[in-house]
Amino acid sequence: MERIYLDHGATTPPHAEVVEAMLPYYRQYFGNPSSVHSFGREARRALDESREKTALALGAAPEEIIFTSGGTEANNLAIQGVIESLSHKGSHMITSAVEHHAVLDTMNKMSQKGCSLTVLPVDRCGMVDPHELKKAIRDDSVLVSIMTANNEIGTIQPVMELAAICREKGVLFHTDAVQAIGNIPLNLKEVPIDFLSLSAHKLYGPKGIGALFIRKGTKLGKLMFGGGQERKLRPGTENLPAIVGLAKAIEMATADIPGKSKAVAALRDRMIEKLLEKIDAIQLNGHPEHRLPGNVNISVKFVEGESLLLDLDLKGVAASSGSACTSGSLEASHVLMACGMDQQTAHGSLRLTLGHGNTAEEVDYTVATLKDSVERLRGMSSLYRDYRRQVEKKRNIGEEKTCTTKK
Amino acid sequence: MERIYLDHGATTPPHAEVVEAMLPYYRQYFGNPSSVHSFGREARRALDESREKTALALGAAPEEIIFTSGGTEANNLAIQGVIESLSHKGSHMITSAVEHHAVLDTMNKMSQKGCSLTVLPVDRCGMVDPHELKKAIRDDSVLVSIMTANNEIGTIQPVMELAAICREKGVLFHTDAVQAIGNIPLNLKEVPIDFLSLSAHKLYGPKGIGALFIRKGTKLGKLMFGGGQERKLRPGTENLPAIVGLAKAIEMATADIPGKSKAVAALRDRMIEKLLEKIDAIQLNGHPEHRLPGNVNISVKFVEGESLLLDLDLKGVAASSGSACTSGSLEASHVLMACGMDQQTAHGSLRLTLGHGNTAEEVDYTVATLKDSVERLRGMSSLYRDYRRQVEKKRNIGEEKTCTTKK
Amino acid sequence: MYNKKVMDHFQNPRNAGEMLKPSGVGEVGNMKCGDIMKIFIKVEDGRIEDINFLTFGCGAAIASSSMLTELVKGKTLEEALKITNTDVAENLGGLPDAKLHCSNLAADALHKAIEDYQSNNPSA
Amino acid sequence: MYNKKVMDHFQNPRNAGEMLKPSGVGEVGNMKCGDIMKIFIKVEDGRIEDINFLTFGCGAAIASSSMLTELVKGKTLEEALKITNTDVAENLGGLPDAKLHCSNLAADALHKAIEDYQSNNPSA
Ligand SMILES: Cc1ncc(COP(=O)(O)O)c(C=O)c1O
Ligand SMILES: Cc1ncc(COP(=O)(O)O)c(C=O)c1O
Repeated sequence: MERIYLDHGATTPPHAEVVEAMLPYYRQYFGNPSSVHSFGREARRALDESREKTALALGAAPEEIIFTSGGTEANNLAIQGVIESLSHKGSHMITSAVEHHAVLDTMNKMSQKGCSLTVLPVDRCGMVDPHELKKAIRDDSVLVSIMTANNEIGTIQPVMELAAICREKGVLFHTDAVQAIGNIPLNLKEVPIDFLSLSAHKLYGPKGIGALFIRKGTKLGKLMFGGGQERKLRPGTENLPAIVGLAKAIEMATADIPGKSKAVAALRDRMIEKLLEKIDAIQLNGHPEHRLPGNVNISVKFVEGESLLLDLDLKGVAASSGSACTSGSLEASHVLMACGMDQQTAHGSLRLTLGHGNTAEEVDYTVATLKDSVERLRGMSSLYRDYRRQVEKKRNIGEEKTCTTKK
Repeated sequence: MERIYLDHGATTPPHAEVVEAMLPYYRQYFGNPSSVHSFGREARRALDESREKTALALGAAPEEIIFTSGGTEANNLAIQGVIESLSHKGSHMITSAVEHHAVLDTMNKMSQKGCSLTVLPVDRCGMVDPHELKKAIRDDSVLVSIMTANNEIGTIQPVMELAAICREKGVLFHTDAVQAIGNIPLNLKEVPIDFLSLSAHKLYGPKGIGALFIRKGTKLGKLMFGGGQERKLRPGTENLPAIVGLAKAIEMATADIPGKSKAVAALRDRMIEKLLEKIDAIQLNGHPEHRLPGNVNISVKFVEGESLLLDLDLKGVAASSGSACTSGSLEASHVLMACGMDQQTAHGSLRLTLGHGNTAEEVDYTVATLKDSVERLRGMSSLYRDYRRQVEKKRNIGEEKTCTTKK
Repeated sequence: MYNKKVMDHFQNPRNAGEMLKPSGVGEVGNMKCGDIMKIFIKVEDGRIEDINFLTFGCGAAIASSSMLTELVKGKTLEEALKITNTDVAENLGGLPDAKLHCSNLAADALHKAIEDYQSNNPSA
Repeated sequence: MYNKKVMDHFQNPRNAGEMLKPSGVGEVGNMKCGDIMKIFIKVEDGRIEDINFLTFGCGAAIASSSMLTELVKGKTLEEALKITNTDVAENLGGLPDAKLHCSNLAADALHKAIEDYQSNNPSA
């Protein structure tokens, strides 16, 4: 059986062209870009070209791009780097309740070390309110970090507005755009973002490589110390094959975003519509409109997410869940909780993230399969039985009432 | 013309088998090891197996291995992590004057932040004296970091003794073994090392991946915050293809070290012998015996290193230098200076690092080529002319004297 | 993540379902960690003649519920009370560490069911 | 790292060597940064009729020495004094940033050589 991959939010299969672009840098052009000799110069050239391509895809200048080992490092570098670079200015930071742990945990660490921190709430759809941000900014605020799009529920934040507020107030603005780049258009010439994080493996590139955009003139401390690579901000021999892969991937990902997104969004909408139609007691999480083209996040009530994943997996469908059981921690997704969801509903959440390789047939198979799985698991769930009994009771009461009024 | 690569100390060409081992993880097995579904489990299995292989090659347990983005990160994690994990214990650290910048700069940063730091001197051969270490350890010492083998001059430190002293005194011992692993045998079952850093691209593996060995029971803070990967010590989606490559490379590198090292050391000795024989006013740097099998480091007096590199490169030989001009800074190599070398001699240093692919013919060609380059550049060097004049003068004086005594 | 035996019990759970007139019922778990198990027993002559479970929970929770019912069926109450969560995990050939303490609660539910039966039948 | 023109001057330096009876000699540089340049000039009728250099230094140092001698040969002392390190770098088609300030000192050496000539020939 061909398996169906619906977990593009976790990682994406690298494009064949990306892997092809990388291979020569594992084979012929293995030099260290810092070396003076011809092997080094070949490598340096590829490094420079990759930086140019990456910058171009974002509307940035090459010297504004620092390659990192991934999205997590980019987020850490931005946040820890801002704190590190401060000498006597204040140090109040602002973030949102639905950030990825790479932002949230770093912010929390900084606050343990003496910074003050405001975590902005979100509405039921996971959106940050720009007015809330405006109110939260203080005289001693130094950094605001709010993601471009959420990895779990796909909600797209009003980054343009948020960034403009920060620029106006003279506060640095960072955005974790790991889920956004390649999925929604973003031009750094037009949006006053100071720092932007991205990760190649979310946009059909290789794992273990990402980048931080640092707007020209912005001071930043560093996480690691050593060699002079990456404008002395990120030491260590450059991961050249991966950097070449990132450049190729982002070049491909940002070509014709509207066209590609439309195709994926059509699959997404087909799936959402069918799911809501065919399965009772489920709800769509995240924003109905401002959402990533590939993101479907539902809560299947009275079923626990991990068991649903396992059941789907046995039937060849790969998805993910905000259930505590899949997070390694014992808590349900902080994102769903921040949207005001109750524990039980959060535990039954399921994320299906579509990508360029998926088809309408796969969507239809998935919906049918999911329906079967839900039925099987609900059959074992005491919570569902209790719910059905209540529904029946209500219906009976309702019928009585109807009868009553009919009299 | 086939170029001759003599810069294995900078980076090594990945073995074909390593690249082959990695490819399936870019193509078929692209899953995220944290995912519950079959794509994730395939990835998880490969991750676990790679950790086991890496551990086995070092005489460690799998749970003692944390994958990082390279040697620089491993060094930073060990040093910053120890400081981070301390609550109220003292914080005196000890290192040596010949460490890689990834250790030295991190140590210096920690000392700026309030730790105290002792930098042990080395002798003319670049060796740390264990007695000096013993004397330097104080009651508030928490970490000693001394490299296993030096990247510039190839000197191998008495790590066994150094580690034993630390163990005895209850101080944690870290070693940067980036240049050593695969070149000299090292079994962590036998040497009481607490932390060991390695990097795959120095042992015929891919760039952008390394590992930190952390002996069981040793507490360590972290550099970055985010997901729960790598026992929560190193968040971020694992760079699985590179990890698979590291495991394959270290497995190959540590198989039959004595045999392979002997072959490389024979080339090294052939080169050293011929160089000293054919070129006047040169000297061998580093230790005559306790040196990496592939390392040749000479100082060519009255010639500047970068110009020598360029000239060699034009003739197809790729080497490196401790010259200020190649370091990006304006200072000559701190390693050569720590060995008591004068500036001028340090600027004329040349490092030729041999690897498994090199041949005796290449060595002979290199020596002949180097001789030509040195002659050409010395022809332009006022320093060399002055030197020759002095030599001539001395000879004339000497001859006179000889005559005098004859009377 | 899970071994074959666990997956078998997850895919083909034994004795899943509600029991109509149980002698005793026990329920454990809470919503925070996301596992709720309900065990129904039918006791005859001091023996667990029949047992059923309903579980809202992860794969480990379902598999351990299923395994418990297999272990218990036909046992005397005394024997059944000796069965621990660890026994269940061992009979499943082991569970991932993270699951051992949060999802492996079936024996607790059984013990509650037996208590329930005993409090309903004080003479028994 | 270096462009073609720089590499050409490095590979085929013009006017490299010692001058036997120079009218003036200038030397700049220090061992710390690793570049030492010596310029020899032969002055006739207020013109630099011949020029040579000896340089211990990196590729940029050698190439800029060579380029300087090309620029200067045949010029009057006045004209020669107007030549700056920046002119040398520009005539080479540019040098890497890191090299601009440490290895691009040939014009300084020339100026010293002219000074040397002038102090030897106060009447000139
Ligand atoms: C001794 C030593 N330590 C650390 C490093 C840094 O390793 P990486 O380039 O993988 O960060 C190197 C190589 O550059 C090295 O030679
Ligand atoms: C929104 C977001 N930020 C950061 C990350 C971390 O990226 P990486 O896994 O490349 O470290 C991820 C993915 O895991 C993500 O979805």
